[in-house]
Amino acid sequence: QSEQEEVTILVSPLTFAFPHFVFMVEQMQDEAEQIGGVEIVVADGQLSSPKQVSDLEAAVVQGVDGIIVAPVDASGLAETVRMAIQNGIPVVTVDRPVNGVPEVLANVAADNYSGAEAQGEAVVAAFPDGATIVNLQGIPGDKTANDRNDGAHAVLDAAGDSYQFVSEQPANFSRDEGLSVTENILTGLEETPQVIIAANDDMALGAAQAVEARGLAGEIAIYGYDGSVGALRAVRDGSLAATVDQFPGEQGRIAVRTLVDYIRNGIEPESDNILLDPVAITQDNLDQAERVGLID
Amino acid sequence: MTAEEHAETSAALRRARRFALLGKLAPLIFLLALVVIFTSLQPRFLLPINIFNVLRQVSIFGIIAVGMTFVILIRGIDLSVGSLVALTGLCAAVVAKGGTSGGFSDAGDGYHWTIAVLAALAVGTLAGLFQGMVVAWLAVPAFVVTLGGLTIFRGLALAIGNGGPVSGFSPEFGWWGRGLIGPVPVPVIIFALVALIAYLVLTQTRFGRSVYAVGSNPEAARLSGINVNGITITSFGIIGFCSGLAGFVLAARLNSAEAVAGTGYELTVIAAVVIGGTSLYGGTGGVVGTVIGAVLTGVLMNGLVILNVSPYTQQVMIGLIIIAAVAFDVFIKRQSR
Amino acid sequence: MTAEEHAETSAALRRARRFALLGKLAPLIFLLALVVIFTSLQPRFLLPINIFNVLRQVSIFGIIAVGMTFVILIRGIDLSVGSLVALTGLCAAVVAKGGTSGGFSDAGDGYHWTIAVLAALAVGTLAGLFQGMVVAWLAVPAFVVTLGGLTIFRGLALAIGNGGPVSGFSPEFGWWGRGLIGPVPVPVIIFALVALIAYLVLTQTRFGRSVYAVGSNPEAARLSGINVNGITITSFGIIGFCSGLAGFVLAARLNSAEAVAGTGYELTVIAAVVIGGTSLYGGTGGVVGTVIGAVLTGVLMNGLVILNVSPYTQQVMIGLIIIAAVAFDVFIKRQSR
Amino acid sequence: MTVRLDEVPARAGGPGRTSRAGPPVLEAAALTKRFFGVTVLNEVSLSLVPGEVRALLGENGAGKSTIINLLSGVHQPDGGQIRMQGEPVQYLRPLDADHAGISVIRQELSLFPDLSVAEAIFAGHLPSRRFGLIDWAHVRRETRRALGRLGLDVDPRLPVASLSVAEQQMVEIARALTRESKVVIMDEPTASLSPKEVENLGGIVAQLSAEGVAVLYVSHRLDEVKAFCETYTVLRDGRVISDGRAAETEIPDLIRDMAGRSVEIGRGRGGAAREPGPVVLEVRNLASRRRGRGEQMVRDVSFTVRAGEILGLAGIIGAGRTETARMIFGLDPVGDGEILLDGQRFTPRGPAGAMEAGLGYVSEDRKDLSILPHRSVHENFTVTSPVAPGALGRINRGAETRLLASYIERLGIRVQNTRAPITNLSGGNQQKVVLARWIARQPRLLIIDEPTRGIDVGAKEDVHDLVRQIAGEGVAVLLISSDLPEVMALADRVVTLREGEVTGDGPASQTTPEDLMTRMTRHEGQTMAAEKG
Ligand SMILES: Nc1ncnc2c1ncn2[C@@H]1O[C@H](COP(=O)(O)OP(=O)(O)OP(=O)(O)O)[C@@H](O)[C@H]1O
Ligand SMILES: Nc1ncnc2c1ncn2[C@@H]1O[C@H](COP(=O)(O)OP(=O)(O)OP(=O)(O)O)[C@@H](O)[C@H]1O
Ligand SMILES: O[C@@H]1[C@H](O)[C@H](O)CO[C@H]1O
Ligand SMILES: [Mg+2]
Ligand SMILES: [Mg+2]
Repeated sequence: QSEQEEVTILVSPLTFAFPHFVFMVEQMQDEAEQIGGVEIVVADGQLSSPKQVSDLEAAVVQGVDGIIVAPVDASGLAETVRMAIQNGIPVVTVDRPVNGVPEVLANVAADNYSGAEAQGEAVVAAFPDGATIVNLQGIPGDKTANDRNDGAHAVLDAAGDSYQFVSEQPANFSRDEGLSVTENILTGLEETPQVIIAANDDMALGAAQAVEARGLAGEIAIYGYDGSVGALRAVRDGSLAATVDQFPGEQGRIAVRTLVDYIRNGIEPESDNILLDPVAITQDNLDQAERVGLID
Repeated sequence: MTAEEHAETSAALRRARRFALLGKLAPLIFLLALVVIFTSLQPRFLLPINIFNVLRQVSIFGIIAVGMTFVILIRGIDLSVGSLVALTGLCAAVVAKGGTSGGFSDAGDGYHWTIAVLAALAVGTLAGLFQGMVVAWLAVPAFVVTLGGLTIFRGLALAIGNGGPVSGFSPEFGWWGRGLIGPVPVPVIIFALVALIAYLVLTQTRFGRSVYAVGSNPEAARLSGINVNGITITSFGIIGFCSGLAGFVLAARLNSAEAVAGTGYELTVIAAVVIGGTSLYGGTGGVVGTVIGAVLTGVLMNGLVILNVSPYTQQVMIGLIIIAAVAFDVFIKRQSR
Repeated sequence: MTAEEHAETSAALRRARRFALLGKLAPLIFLLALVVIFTSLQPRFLLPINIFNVLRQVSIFGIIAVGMTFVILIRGIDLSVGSLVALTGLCAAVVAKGGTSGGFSDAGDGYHWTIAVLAALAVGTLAGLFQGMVVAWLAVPAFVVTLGGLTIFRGLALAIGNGGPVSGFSPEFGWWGRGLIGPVPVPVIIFALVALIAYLVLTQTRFGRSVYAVGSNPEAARLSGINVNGITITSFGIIGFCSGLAGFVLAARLNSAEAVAGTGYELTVIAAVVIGGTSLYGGTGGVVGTVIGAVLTGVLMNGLVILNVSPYTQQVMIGLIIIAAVAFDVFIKRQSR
Repeated sequence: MTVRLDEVPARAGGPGRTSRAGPPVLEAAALTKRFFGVTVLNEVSLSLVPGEVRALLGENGAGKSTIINLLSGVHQPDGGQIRMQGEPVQYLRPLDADHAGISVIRQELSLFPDLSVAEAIFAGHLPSRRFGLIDWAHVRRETRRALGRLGLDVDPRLPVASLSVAEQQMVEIARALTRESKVVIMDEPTASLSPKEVENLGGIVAQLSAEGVAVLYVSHRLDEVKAFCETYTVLRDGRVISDGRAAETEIPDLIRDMAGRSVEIGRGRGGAAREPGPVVLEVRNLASRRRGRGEQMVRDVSFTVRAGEILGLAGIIGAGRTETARMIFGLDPVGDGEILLDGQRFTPRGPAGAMEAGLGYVSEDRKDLSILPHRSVHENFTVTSPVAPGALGRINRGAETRLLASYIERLGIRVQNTRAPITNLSGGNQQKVVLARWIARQPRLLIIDEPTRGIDVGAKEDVHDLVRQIAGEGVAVLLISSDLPEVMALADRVVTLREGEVTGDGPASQTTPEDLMTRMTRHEGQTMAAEKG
């Protein structure tokens, strides 16, 4: 296939309701423009695997040249992804893999589990003598939520008995619930906890509101996850202790490049599992964050 | 009655019949219009592969929509179906795998897939019957009972699967979701069968007729000797059964079951039933409409993606078209009165 | 009528009244029971700070629940409230910031907060009126129209905010969500005021009584010369207004507005109204019950977290308690008939 | 029950009144209405001058309610014109007719079950003061006045749903009385009222007339028409057949105009030829449960019904007849006493159980308790399963259709299409379908509560014949009727109830309507002691 050939790629993220994916797709579109001759078609997964399955199937019918998907359900999308590949359409997964389809061209991701480990390590670094911890979890049953919960537990449980989870409640990745659940938890606890870890930035920012409203600002260290613009600013200003950046923009750019290279030139990526190292971003390494330029 | 009057009457009768038929056909007309528009904008829409795609996608919530038709006909509603799909899917998965291991190894130490199906159907039916009893005996509105069910079953699903997915079933299990009979996907055949049986039950049996009577006027139905509580409980049992079946087929299709499956199904399913012309006030409508409504919903989602409509616009259009479909139905029915 | 007979009748009436009062009090009794149980398990539950917590958390969906009471009283329903909260919150935010920049700089280049409030209220009210018109004039069931609205408004919210949050408002803006008057959070005061006004409107004005008449028997209302369409459209306008107000207060409280805000509110809000004793079949109930229902829902969520009940169990318990609350209400009302 | 005599003018309405002159307040000019192309009204003209009381007569389905629907903006005419005070008007909605000064008491009750009596009376017309706040004092005062005028003794604060059908009918009437109307239209207001209330209503009609209000009065009770109305219009098949002065026209002539043939009324009499069989139903000291309202509607009722016997149960509003029937049929729990069926103690397990035991019950409340709205005439007929289904509950449509056809024939039901919704039928024809569904089950004991409510004179005879016929076949019939002539014409024996207690029981042939009335209504001091027990 020739260098100049027009390429159409379907991009199907989990949902556009999370800024994480909005940013990722923007970066993909930018990358596509830089490469030239690449059209990005966007579908919104709306957090529903049937919706995403139907989007992918429609794209196959439409005859796109390649697919980039961030699967809502790692196993749920497997069958459809396999079907697309059988129809000669290469697929790259981003953010997280699909299960059990080795034919996928590549998975470009930053492992949620290891990102949460980084979050836990940041806690251990800041509180070497142990800490009382509140854990705000994502949507119960959601894979991302599970992985982040497991990763954080792996590190903090291993760090010794001095690290105590005093309360663990889901706040469904929502700022609103992050705020009210934190309020409720703080009331229920006899003693103010030292640390709040949250499975995403929205919940962390909600928790920060609750902490501030309680007049506890500065007394509780709050750890977010995502490296969102709001969270980075909060880290800079001190209301969050850290957030975890898993470089969604870079993931998106790599995914587009990998896919276009393969479609145009038949170049296979060196590895079919391209993992970016998630990094805990604190005030000290704020400049490493991908979206640091956006926080004015 | 004079001959002239007689002629007038029977002409009028024919006219009334024609109108009534038109009223019944409204959702179908709307569906065809949608198909024509989509096809003219993008001919690939009508490719056989796409048609089977749409039907396969439709089949799972279509199965539930058939059950929902019974419940809505008796003036009920069931908001718990999405959660029940997750719960029953997990039950089937756990039985088939012999545990909650998420491993993708096809050979589980679990039970035969037939036992898994039975588990899903039994749990679904029991859950439905249970909700029906609370509705019938305690007179708690169905909306509330099944809103409770929505939360309860999701909680149970999380507890069973311990939050994670249970994946990787035997090929026989998977066949129910991914197999083909000739060119036709198995779930589509299941959906068609379920719809056919429901159609016969609703139109040809005393039970079906009682469902309409209860929905039309529960007090009058009771006074006429119909066991209103029995009909209510059975209807909820039916939707529970359908949810269990859908939960199993979905797990088979996705080769995985998890607690977050089916989130938000309730509204899609209810929309399909209502678009198909079944009244939320009970007593009118039926399965034929529901099938059309379900296909219409599927066509809508598929078509907008095929047409490459931008995601935000898509949501706005889906909302508008759903309203338009029902408005069209209402308009035609009004004309034919 | 003899004096003796008269005495007999009024004794009967007094008895009927007492029963009716008990019927009205059922949700309150249930709420108090819940509070007693939670407090006995965890005394911190009754701390003033926690009480204000609960009230503050309740206030936002409570404001919407007050509007929902009108719509349910006329046999309607509004599923679009959650999306409308997101949309109106974003409108207020964009106006206040003068754009969609996520910048947390307090001094925006946008308009004064008063304009932002007006924007949220106007958009909410217009959206509500629009839905009301479709319900009234095109006779499309409210369930369908607002299900469409749910999708449409969410799509618009995504489009406006371009997916990202719009954050960081002036302190005056923020005061509406985070401020205190004495020890009482501002949102609680807003909620109380909204509820009070709604109470007066529903019980003391012609419009309010017409709302009950329409819900009790729309056909009879039409025949009695009540402008049923007008009442319907106005009621939807009211819930639109309330959603707009809630959207604004939520944005102020979170110091941020985003397109995912309010997801799933519709069911929580409807649950609050129904738990408070307003019938989904229209015509009976009222704002006092709704306030109790909203507080009950808030107490439930707060209490289970304070007791550190595990998440899965929590879901099961919430479902069961909601059903129990309504079952209790139904039971008491039956006894008192 | 209180009758405020001061409110009822001394001058009786109807016959002998001077003829009225002056321009009409309301005119229907050549109104035509079609449904699905069937002409239901064909160039119907009638007019009302202020103070005129005009009867609108016709068989079931003649088009009476349809005219009213046109005059009150419920439907739009397909031809012709409506004029108010000489000006053509076009109502788009009932609201417009209401504003023009037309009040309507509908044939089917259209009240607000959840509202209080006072609010139901004022619905849509609540008076308001400043800030749109309601003037409750005014509402209470006017409600008391209106209820007083009607002699209705219910607390205005009670919810409408707790009233009996007859009481609700009175509330419906009260609603029209509180308006400043130029025209009051009454569509069968007395169909479920007993003589006492009918008499009160007569006074009210006369009073309205004296105040210059024009009244259009629809009724199938022709004696009433003769007593209340000055003029009449007869419709048949949607055409005006005759009109004239009520005083100058004899009832048989009216009937002939309505039916297009002469109808013999009062053909048969009670138990003339029949020999009653064994006791089928015996009720001993039956009492109902107390309701929240505190009253016990049935306190002590005993009677028997034999096979082949028609037992009439007479009483005024609130006597407890319907409540008694509901307990027997298993619709309401029994408070005290016992029910025996063929001498065996019978504990009805809901209507289904009662039906299994061979009981049938035609309710007095057609709209709320009988009709399946939106469902076809066929389904409304088969809802009681008069034809047993086959294996797997499979219905036998052919047999059902044949059975229905035979009843359409037998009862002269006017229906074009048995697949069409029952609500397309006129009120009287709906009632016939309901009767048919029960008779077709061939019960052993049939309870019929106000069986000819809203049925025209000719059809009433058909229904009476049918009831006699089934009694002749050995069915025990318990007839509840507020229409005394009907009780007299049909019943072999009459039991009178008053305030939940039996006040008389004896052969119909040995009693007179006056006797019955006396036993149905209170005599001071007579049973006060008994009530205390
Ligand atoms: N909405 C409708 N659709 C079709 N036909 C109708 C409709 N309403 C009335 N009709 C028909 O119009 C005719 C006249 O009905 P209408 O109700 O005016 O009779 P009526 O004189 O009031 O009879 P009744 O004494 O039984 O109340 C009947 O044949 C009836 O079936
Ligand atoms: N659902 C109800 N709740 C409370 N009271 C009721 C209810 N239904 C009827 N009643 C009351 O019961 C009393 C007896 O009513 P019932 O219907 O048995 O009388 P009836 O003799 O049949 O007279 P009619 O039917 O002509 O009013 C009436 O005073 C009525 O108000
Ligand atoms: O990475 C994303 C974001 O963290 C979002 O907040 C939740 O879903 C995850 O997949
Ligand atoms: Mg009529
Ligand atoms: Mg009665």
